[in-house]
Amino acid sequence: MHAHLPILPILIPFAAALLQMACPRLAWQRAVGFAATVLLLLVCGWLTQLSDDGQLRVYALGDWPAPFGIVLVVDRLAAMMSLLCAVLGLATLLYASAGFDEHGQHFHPLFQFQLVGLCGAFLTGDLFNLFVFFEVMLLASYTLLAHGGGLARTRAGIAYVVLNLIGSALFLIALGLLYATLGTLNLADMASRLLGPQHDVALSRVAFALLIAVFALKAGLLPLSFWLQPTYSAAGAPVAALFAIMTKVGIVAILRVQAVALAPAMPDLLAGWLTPLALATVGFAALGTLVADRLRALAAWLVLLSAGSLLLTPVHASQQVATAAIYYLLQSTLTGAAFFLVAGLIARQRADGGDYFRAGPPVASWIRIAFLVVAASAAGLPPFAGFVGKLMLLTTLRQTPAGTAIWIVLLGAGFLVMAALARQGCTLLWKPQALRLAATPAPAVGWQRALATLLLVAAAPLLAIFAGPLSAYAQRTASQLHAPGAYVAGVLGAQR
Amino acid sequence: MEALLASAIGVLTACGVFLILRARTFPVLLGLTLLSYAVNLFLFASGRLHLDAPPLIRAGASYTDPLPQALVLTAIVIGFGMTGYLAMLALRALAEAGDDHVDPGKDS
Amino acid sequence: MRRRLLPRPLLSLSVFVVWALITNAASLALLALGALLALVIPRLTAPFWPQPPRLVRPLAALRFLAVFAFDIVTANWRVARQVVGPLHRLSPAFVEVPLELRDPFVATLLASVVSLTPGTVAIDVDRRDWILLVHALDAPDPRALIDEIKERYEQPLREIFAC
Amino acid sequence: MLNAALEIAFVFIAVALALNLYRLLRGPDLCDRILALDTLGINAIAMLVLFGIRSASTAYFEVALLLALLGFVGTVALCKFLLRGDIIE
Amino acid sequence: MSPISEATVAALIVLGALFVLLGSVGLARLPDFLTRLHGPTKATTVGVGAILLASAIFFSSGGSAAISLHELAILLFLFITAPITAHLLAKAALHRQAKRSDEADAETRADDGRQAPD
Amino acid sequence: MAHSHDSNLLLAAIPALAFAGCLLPLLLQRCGRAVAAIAAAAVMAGCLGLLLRLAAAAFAGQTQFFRLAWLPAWGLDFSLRLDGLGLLFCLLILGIGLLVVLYAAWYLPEEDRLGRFYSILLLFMAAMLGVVLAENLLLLLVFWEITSLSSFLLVAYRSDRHESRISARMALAVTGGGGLALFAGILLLGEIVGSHELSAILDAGERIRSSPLYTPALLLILLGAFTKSAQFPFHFWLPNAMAAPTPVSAYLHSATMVKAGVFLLARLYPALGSSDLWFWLVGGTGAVTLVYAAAIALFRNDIKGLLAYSTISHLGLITLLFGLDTPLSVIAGIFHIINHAIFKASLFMAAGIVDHECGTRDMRRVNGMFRYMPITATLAIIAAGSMAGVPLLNGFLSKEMFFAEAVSYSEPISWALPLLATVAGMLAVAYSARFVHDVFFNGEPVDLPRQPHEPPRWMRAPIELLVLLCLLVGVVPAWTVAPLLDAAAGAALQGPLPDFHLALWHGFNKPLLMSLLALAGGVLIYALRRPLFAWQEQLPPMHPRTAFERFYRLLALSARRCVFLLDNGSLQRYSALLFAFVFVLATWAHLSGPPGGGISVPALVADEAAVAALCVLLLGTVGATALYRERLLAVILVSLVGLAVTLTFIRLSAPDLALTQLAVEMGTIILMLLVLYYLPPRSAPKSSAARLSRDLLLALLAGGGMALLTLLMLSAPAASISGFYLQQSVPGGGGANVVNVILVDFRGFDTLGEITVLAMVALASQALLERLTLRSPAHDADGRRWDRDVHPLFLAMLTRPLLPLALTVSVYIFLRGHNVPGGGFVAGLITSVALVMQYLANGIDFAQPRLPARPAPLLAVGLLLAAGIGVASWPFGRPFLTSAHGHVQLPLLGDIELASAMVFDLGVYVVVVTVVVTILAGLGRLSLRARSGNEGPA
Ligand code: NA
Ligand code: NA
Repeated sequence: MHAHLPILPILIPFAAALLQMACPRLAWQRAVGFAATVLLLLVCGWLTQLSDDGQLRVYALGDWPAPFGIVLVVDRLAAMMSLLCAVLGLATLLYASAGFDEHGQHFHPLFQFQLVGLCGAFLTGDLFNLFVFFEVMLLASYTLLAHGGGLARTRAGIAYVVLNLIGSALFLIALGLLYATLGTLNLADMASRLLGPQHDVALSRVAFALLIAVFALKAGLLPLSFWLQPTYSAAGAPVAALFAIMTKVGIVAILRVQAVALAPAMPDLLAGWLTPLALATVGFAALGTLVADRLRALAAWLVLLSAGSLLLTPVHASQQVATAAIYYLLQSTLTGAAFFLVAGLIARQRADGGDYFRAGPPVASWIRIAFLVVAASAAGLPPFAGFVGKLMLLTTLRQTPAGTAIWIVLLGAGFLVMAALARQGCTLLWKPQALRLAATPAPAVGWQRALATLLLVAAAPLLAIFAGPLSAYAQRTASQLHAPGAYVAGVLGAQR
Repeated sequence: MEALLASAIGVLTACGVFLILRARTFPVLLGLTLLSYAVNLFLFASGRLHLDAPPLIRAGASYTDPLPQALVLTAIVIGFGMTGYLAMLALRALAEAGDDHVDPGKDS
Repeated sequence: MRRRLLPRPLLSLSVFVVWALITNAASLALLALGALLALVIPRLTAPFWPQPPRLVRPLAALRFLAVFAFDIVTANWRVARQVVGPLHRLSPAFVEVPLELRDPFVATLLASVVSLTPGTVAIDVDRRDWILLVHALDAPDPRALIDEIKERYEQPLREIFAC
Repeated sequence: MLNAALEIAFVFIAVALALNLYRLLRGPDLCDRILALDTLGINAIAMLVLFGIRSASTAYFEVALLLALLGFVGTVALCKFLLRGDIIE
Repeated sequence: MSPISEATVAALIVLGALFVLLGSVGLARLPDFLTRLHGPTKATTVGVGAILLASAIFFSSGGSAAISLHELAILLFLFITAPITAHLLAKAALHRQAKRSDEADAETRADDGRQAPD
Repeated sequence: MAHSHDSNLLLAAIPALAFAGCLLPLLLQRCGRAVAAIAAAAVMAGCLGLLLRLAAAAFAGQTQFFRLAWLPAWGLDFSLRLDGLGLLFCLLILGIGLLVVLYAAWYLPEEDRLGRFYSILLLFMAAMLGVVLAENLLLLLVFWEITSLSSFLLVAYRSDRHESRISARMALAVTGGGGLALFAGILLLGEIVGSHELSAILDAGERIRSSPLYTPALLLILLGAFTKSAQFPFHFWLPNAMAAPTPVSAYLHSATMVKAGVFLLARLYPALGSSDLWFWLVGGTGAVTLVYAAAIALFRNDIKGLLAYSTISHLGLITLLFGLDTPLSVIAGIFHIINHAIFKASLFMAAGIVDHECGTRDMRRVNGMFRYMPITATLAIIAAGSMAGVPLLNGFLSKEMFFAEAVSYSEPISWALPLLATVAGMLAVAYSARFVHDVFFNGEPVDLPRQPHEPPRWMRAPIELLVLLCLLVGVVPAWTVAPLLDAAAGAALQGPLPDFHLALWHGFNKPLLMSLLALAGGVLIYALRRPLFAWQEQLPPMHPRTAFERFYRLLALSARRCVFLLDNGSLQRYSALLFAFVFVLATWAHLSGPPGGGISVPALVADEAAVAALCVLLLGTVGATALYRERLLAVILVSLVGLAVTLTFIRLSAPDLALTQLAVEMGTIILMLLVLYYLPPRSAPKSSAARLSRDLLLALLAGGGMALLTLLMLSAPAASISGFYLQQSVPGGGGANVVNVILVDFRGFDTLGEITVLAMVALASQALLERLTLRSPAHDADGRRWDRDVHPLFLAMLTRPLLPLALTVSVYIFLRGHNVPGGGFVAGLITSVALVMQYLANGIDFAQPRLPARPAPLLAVGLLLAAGIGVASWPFGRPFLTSAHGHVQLPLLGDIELASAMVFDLGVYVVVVTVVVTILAGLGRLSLRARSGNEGPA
């Protein structure tokens, strides 16, 4: 089993989905889902621990060596992202199992397939296989988005699907061009061929530009990100929480491609355009937080904001920047997810009022505290993880050419977000209803929802408290990421 | 032949893009179909063009590049699934909204 | 026994023949597999064919096929000339052929034969009065056409399938 | 001899395809267009078989078979749509 | 390949292609839908049949001793499906023509705010 | 995590106890108010006890440290320091904190259980202790922002009141925003010095001042300090924060939080001070604030409003003193911090008592209180005297020092400073006089909600203590405050103290003259109050709260405009931007790199068939696009295009692709027709010319770009890994059809993903179409009624033999797929199209019962076959999806080739069949519901 560890994060949820499809009883599906997700968490934890030895673990599917067969490549980044995915999966599954999963068919298998797609996307070392996992991930997400019904979800779904289908088309075009110029699909192989003489550099540039555009579409870069906000704010709370990691797939892909292939061969490809657009994304999202009319929409804007902040990082092939990016990624994913779950709880407690920013019945005080924590973290206020992430980003990006602009935008955005959160939080949690209706008790939260929410909310202080070891881990991860030679040699080792 | 294929891909793309930019679900569906034809042909062409050289191993034959074909096959299948998905989504929107506009709405 | 093993012999035969054709009957192993398919597939698909007609006279069927093949060739030649010839000489017409057979599948076979024979297209069958509606490309004498269809095709089919 | 025959045949088929296309674009009715499409498919079978003969390759066979077996499905669906709107009811 | 079989193949090919062409000529040339229907569904079937036969002979008389019959399967399927398409096309055409005769009637029925496609 | 040897654990215990203790009142509140209050007081007392154990060294001028690594790589560590300045502030925070706890227990209404209040108050206190004890500036910022957050919660304590919420938000916006600036400033400072530790920063004054980053760093840090200390023009939040309960005002808004800003000035003075910029910015801001706020204070009718503006004015004074940039002025500033904290806290508490007893704080209604609460009044009058700078009281001493500094300051504004000081002093006397006269005298109260009398004994006790301090410090400063002041000033100056002398009497000198002038002038101004008030009435009213609200609304509105400018909710816009962006990016990427190879196509001869196929393709594509409004025609043309693509594939040596494309084509047509049936016949109105030309332009660019890219791609040199597949297909994969071997073996993992996608589409079809009802059109797009013949006979009959025959063909395609074109996918599509034909010909009522009812288990079986055979290689020590193949010799039948990949392919087959049938049947079932929905039970 030890030898097959790298594929288990894909196979465990896959097997769970099959078991769930075999029997539609909800109790069974929940039990299988839990068991599998806990197992996934353990396996990913183990994998993360193992991979911390700095070795690249390459799993050649079908026993065909890279670049001919598909390989899974586990380094610290891949293992960490899988673990993050498992953590998020467990919390959101717990939340969804309190009743959200009853609102339509096949929630559980689709949820597991979503995990399959996410883990696969993080682990694979083959770009076409990445396309396939993107599709797995997207299709699962399309349907999870629609879960529970409602026109808003369907409408958002259409835009989401259409734009991502265009994205898929672009992905294929990029892959075609890459194969035509470099003659391979394996990222490591591409990286090594890029340094050779035998290819059309101009075309390779176009290919990688298109590839980055596709990843940027998933990551939420400004002119490509309009699907994100309506989609995330329409989705049900646990689904949106799980989606918090989806933009990160694009970002991790950009970080990876940049570090492995672009930085050594065409370091200027991302320069000049990615940073201004990422800044525009941050600004746009910050303005969006002022426009949001409900907490979930606000949370969606915050996801976009963190995506924009993260997209400031790939252009710099520096370990320091990547360290900041990795920490920020961790904290923003968990905080973003927690935000959606808290929004879900608030909407639930306020019944008719939902999470719209208007007066409504009061919510339990622990939920208010949870809101305070995630809101403070999202706004980058200390002592939570959001602050540490922002500190790292600001410190490291200060040295870059656009440092001043980045500071102005990030700090300004932080201010707007704080203003918006303070205002809307006040209205949502404190503004008393003018007309007190006959006091009906607030709907029960349920232990699963409470536990799931607290699990994710706790990340905000915990990630801050353990910022030292975490940033050291991020540092190790970044140094491994920015050692393209070792990556290429590790993947193609058997060949060359 | 190459020029012909290139122009076919170009026309398919242009028409696909134009249709995707329409405001109703049906032309968008058509447009995505056309675009996926274009993309499949493009991906296919990445293995370069060869006549009468199918990648079926026989004695003394020459072969075209099989890998892009396998990729296109996967792409066709996934594209079919996605078309089906979008079609169902369009019907769902129609049932819920009573029209076939594609806009996600301004106040979501 | 035979009925249990081969509930639909005609269909099994067809499956086997088609298998043999598409595989070019290249090896014994393939033929054995064909036999297996001939056993399995009709059973598997039986629910989709509730009341199949029963082939009663196989020899008559063979003769019918020969007639049919001959008709196709001759009629094709005729229609080919009509198509390139002057069009105003054509006298297209709808023809209603009253049927005596009552089996819908056999009626469909008849219609297929009519359609495949050049110059005529079976458009529909009235299932209440069992009248076959045929469109002919050039039928100056509809009566003759009706007789020809009934004589050359319907009669043999009724014999073959005993209906 | 065979090559000459093939050349002639290809020309015939090409003209036939052009005529089908003419009918498809011309109409006037949707039925005409569907018929033209159907014919186009059948003529394509002929062309595929001729290709097979020309290149002495059996690689074209499966496509031709499939076209013969499934080519009518589109026509049937389109006609059913004209007749009933609902094709699966 | 023997000259006789080559000649047969050549003749069948030309004949088949000719019938294919004639069928399409009929499709293009005949005056109304139902007559046009006769062209392709007939001539094409036989035309394709001849070409398939040619192929069968061609591949059967190749270097290897194997016979090639799978072309006949194609023919079989064409023969099963061609009547269906003819049947449905004819029905559809009749259905649509029937409407033409009482167009005015239909217009009054189509009263739910339908617009002509623009 | 380790702390260095010079690290004092006791020091860390102070904030640790404070933070840990802040949960205590909340946990204990169910035991009663008193317990909560005692718990809060106990925490503070505990901290105070710890502090006193460390005090001796601090008094002796030693600095004690505690260091704990937190995020050392990024300059954030948990390091604390205790020196004189920190000690002074800690004493203020804890001492006044204890009094406020006592006071609040009496002040807050009985029904309040106080747990929440004390907890937040303790949280605030802990954060304040952190601010003043921080050695690491980033850690200081952490605590700084916690004070903002907790003060937000305290101001909004009565959260059901609109004005509380707005005031709290306003305070947060200003102080939190300032915190962001401070954050940036600290980071810059750290960048200059290379460390965020104060020890390093305080030693690097010269380096800092000569750095090009000095100006931005100073500006940003001052922004943080000024917002926190309510300096003009950021002062407006403080008067509004008076919406907080009075104990909060007494604590936060007089003694502690607002002092954090001036604390920061004192703390960083050695690093940032001693420059012209510092002088003008700090001194100027302080001076303006001093006078401006004093003038406003006079006109406030709300007692707390008056005190708030007075606070702002005094903070301005302290700021001005730091700005004057001399050692003595810094000492005066620190002294005034102490004095102001003492007298202002007592004044706020007194105002609270008046409010508590009268039910209002409006000085136009509250009059003559001296008669009702003589003791409280006496105490308040003494404290107000201190505020006015009356001799014998502590306020007088620091004001004297200020005057002395103002007089002795020579350059560059020698005459202006004494004048300003005197005017400010007059105004302070005037508003103090107003406070005393208007509240405690000035006739009878007007229309009070309650009958006022002396407050409970213990509520007054804190004030008594503070007023006693005012007197003690005022009369015998050298015995009371001097050691503390020395220690604090020493720490602030980071060097030897200048010679100064704390005493009541310095002789008859200029400062004393100015004091007398100020007293006389102030009384005069108050005497002339009527015309002044009348004049003030005419001024346009200022409501920072509504202005803030308006500002926020304006901000939100412009944000909305900006957002909608880009994102108008239209998918077409999104798609257009996407296409445009990608086009520009790709063009840029191509042009910005080294020149490419250009177009040199190795022209392959285009034979007539290829030309024909591509012409058909072009015609169909353009036709479908031009005629997309004629929807059915468009479907026909698109399927024509599909046919042409099929032919292209086959011509270009891709028979497998042709097969797949063809089979998929059938599914696509059926799918489109199923959708088309329900779509409203009405098409969208014609697009505007501008839109049309935009779309056409994008389409042309995209199309042209792709065509060009194709040509460039085909011209590029080719060198790919495909040789491996051709070479290994037969020996390694056991199949001659390389494409199929790639699909089921070399890249079987892709295929597994692909069928997973398909299976999900099937699941989605059930999830999406569940309970969906649509309107069934009664006639076609031309208004024709539907034909009555539901299931045309010939079709129904002929599909019956077709199904078994099609199955036979799919078995063939499946089995042979490893060697000739075909495989599980195409076989599956053939089977499923044949099954769908059953639906088409015989209807759903016929077909549905004959097929498995639930597709999900079947999908699971298919996926299990594919993945299971993959796992089967594990026992052999091979990775997932490793294939095996071999030959079996059977009697009679001869050589049979078997490959594990076939099981994989079987999984593909099962999934494909299930998926296609599920989707199409699912769509078909819609009409059943639609019909019953439309016509009822017909
Ligand atoms: Na008064
Ligand atoms: Na239907």
